[in-house]
Amino acid sequence: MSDTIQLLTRQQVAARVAADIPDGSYANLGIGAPTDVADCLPAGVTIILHTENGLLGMGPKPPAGEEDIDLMNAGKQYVTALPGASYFHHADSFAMMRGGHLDYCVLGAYQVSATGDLANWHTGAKDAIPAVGGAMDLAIGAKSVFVMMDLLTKKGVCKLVQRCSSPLTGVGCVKRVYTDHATFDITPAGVVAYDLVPGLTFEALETLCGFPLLRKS
Amino acid sequence: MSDTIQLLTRQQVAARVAADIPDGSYANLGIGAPTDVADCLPAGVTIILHTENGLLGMGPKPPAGEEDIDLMNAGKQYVTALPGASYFHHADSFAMMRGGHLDYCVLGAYQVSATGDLANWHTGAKDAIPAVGGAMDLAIGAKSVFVMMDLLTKKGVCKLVQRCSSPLTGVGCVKRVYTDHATFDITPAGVVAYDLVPGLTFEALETLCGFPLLRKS
Amino acid sequence: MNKICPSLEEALADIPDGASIMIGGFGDAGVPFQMIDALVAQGAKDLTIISNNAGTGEEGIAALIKRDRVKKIVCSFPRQANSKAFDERYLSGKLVLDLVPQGNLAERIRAAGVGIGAFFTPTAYGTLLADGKETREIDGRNYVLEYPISADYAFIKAHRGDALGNLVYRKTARNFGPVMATAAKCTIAQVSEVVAVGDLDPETVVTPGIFVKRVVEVKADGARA
Amino acid sequence: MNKICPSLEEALADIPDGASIMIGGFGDAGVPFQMIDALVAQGAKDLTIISNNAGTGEEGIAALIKRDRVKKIVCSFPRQANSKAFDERYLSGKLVLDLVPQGNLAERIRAAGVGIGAFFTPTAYGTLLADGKETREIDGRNYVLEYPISADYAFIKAHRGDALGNLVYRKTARNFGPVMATAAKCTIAQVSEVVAVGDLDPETVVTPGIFVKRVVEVKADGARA
Repeated sequence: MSDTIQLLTRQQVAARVAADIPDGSYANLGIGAPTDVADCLPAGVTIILHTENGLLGMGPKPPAGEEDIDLMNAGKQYVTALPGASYFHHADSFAMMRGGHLDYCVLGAYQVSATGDLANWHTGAKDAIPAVGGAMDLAIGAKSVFVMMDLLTKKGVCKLVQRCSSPLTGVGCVKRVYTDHATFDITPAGVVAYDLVPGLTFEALETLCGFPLLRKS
Repeated sequence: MSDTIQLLTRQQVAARVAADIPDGSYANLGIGAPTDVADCLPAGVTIILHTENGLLGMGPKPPAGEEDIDLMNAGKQYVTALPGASYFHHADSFAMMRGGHLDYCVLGAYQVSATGDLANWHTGAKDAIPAVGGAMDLAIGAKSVFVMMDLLTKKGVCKLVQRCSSPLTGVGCVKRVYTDHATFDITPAGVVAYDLVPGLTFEALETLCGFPLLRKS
Repeated sequence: MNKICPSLEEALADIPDGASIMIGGFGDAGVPFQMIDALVAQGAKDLTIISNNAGTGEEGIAALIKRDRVKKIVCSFPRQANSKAFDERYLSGKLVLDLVPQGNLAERIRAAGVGIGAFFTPTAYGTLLADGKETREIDGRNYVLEYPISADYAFIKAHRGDALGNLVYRKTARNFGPVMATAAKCTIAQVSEVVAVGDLDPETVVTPGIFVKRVVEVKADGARA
Repeated sequence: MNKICPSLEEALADIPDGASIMIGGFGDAGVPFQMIDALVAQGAKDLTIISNNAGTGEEGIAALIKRDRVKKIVCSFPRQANSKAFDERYLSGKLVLDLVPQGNLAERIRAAGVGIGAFFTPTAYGTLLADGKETREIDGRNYVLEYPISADYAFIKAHRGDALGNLVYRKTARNFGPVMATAAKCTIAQVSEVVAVGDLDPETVVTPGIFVKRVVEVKADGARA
């Protein structure tokens, strides 16, 4: 059935995330796909971006030839600093996150559980070289943690699960999951699915997930 | 017998303390008498003074008319900042102290015990209004904590004691006590007395203290 | 995004009775006197004040205490030459004092701002001020477990600020401002000068705007600089 | 007081085998590459390295690892596109990895610098990286107890420095420098420019000189800024 419906592109998912971040928010956009969210922020709104390597007020990438080795984001890409920006050291930077001062953070994920557990740092493979970076700090830090991911792996396995099989990054920390199939809110009552792509039925989505979902009231 | 000997003045005690702080040290001079130590530092040596309200590189008091309400020391006296100074907030300032980065701090005391306990924040009187300030942080913070005090109260009671009767500021934290009668090192073996003022015998000093002292070897 | 408030009155309008308020300053340096005056006029009572001192003379925190607006004060050094308003109410039991060593005060406020649940500090071990508190020996040294101190509001005085809430301070008036700014639900900064966004060098901003909700310009006067 | 060292060689001469060394930097920003090159030349081995990354390519920490000078690395993100030197030795068991979440790494280093014995952090609760660690619920939130990380040496890169050891940094190259400077017995700073004492504005000094033992000027080159 997935063959007959048009899934959202990564840019379309990013645009959905961007639309849900209100004017005046402070946000951290994780490494990878979430970075696209920045490009989708509507004109005229002020969303102040934090990058955990020590910059609040991060701007877009610089024009070619104007890259500065001392000015990069957490993904180690060259960025710029907007007017009103500030630099600070790592403990102060993570204080912003861990102290609950960021309104939003947007992360990728291997798996998210129905209770908001996040797995995004370690595949669980025995011979994998582990690397965690700031993932565990981001997971517990922002007021609202959004995940942005494809609903299915390339092999067709659902990444929204009842219980994560991959090692956890954080427990019960995810609030909302944006996917190419639909958006999901993690609530105390269960997982609420909405914004399904045209042609995808609620029942078909529930079958893909393999556990009961709730309709948006 | 105390009548027949010439006790050190507060300035002479301060000069003794100053002579023991080596060139290149970082020091915090507490409120009150220890402040005099700054005036006794020999010319040509660099002792960098810390004041816990957020300044490293504190200089002398400003000329009359040049006082700045935003530039004071922990005793709330106007001071200056020397070339090479830096300002920082309270948590960073106390980090300097509590993290063991200051080489010396010099404090006044109500009592010091033979094991280096310090009492200098609370007389113990029931109706006293307590105030502690940075005393407890200073007591445990510097690499070497020096006390500067008169050996006897105005009523003639010795302030160097076997066990403090006043509430403690810190446990086992004092390394050396400079007084108007003599200097005392607090060591694991006991209290070593030296630099007795002329005319004061070791035995007389021991009688004043009321507990056994050690001679400097 | 514009955090500039046109007046102290407006900036303080929503402070309810029973609020907890951090107030910056050490001695007179960095005390937001005009903001405290505005709080006196605003009328909120049953306040918990967290500050280094408890006010002297008739000004600042002393003015609040004198009008019996304060039910509890958390501070390191209430007793001063001229702390009469505090002294009277403390001795008569009308005002509760929570006395905290100055370094613990700064570090506990920071802990609230950075999301630390509790920490082991060497300060006050073995003293009256650690009575009844959990202690632990770690690597041969004794520590006391201390918890974060947060507040509903923080009143801080800075030198310059912009519409995004970025702040820089002046000399030793910096003191508690930057840590308090991180530890309150609503931080209000009184600044001597509002500058345009972009005018503060990003390398020298001390309090990034994320920690500040409202900025009010109060021009420096002679006496209170 | 003059902390300026004429050469990296001299600044690093006393580093013994078995030393623990913090190395600043995040990505390439703030990495004291020339100081690491000098350490490679100096020859110390059995080192414990504390840094955010484990080096990439042939440079920096990767150069140390490639020569088998490192016995243990404490970091948050060793695996990278080109972290071959680390990967090989980690997988063969020749190199011990202590993986620490980045925020815990920064805060544990700070704790060492400020004399905190241990602290409760929310990060990593319920994950593999908290396995076997003490936990506690405080005010309804779960925390893990973490201990300070200190070192014998810290290698940091700053923008400008003076003979008293005062430092300012440049943009996101600041990263771990200021916290590492506080947590090592001997902090050595590589600065792009030595300036006269008094030339740095006291309001903008990021690392006060008390935390720095040696300063070496290494002029910025094109590739490594």
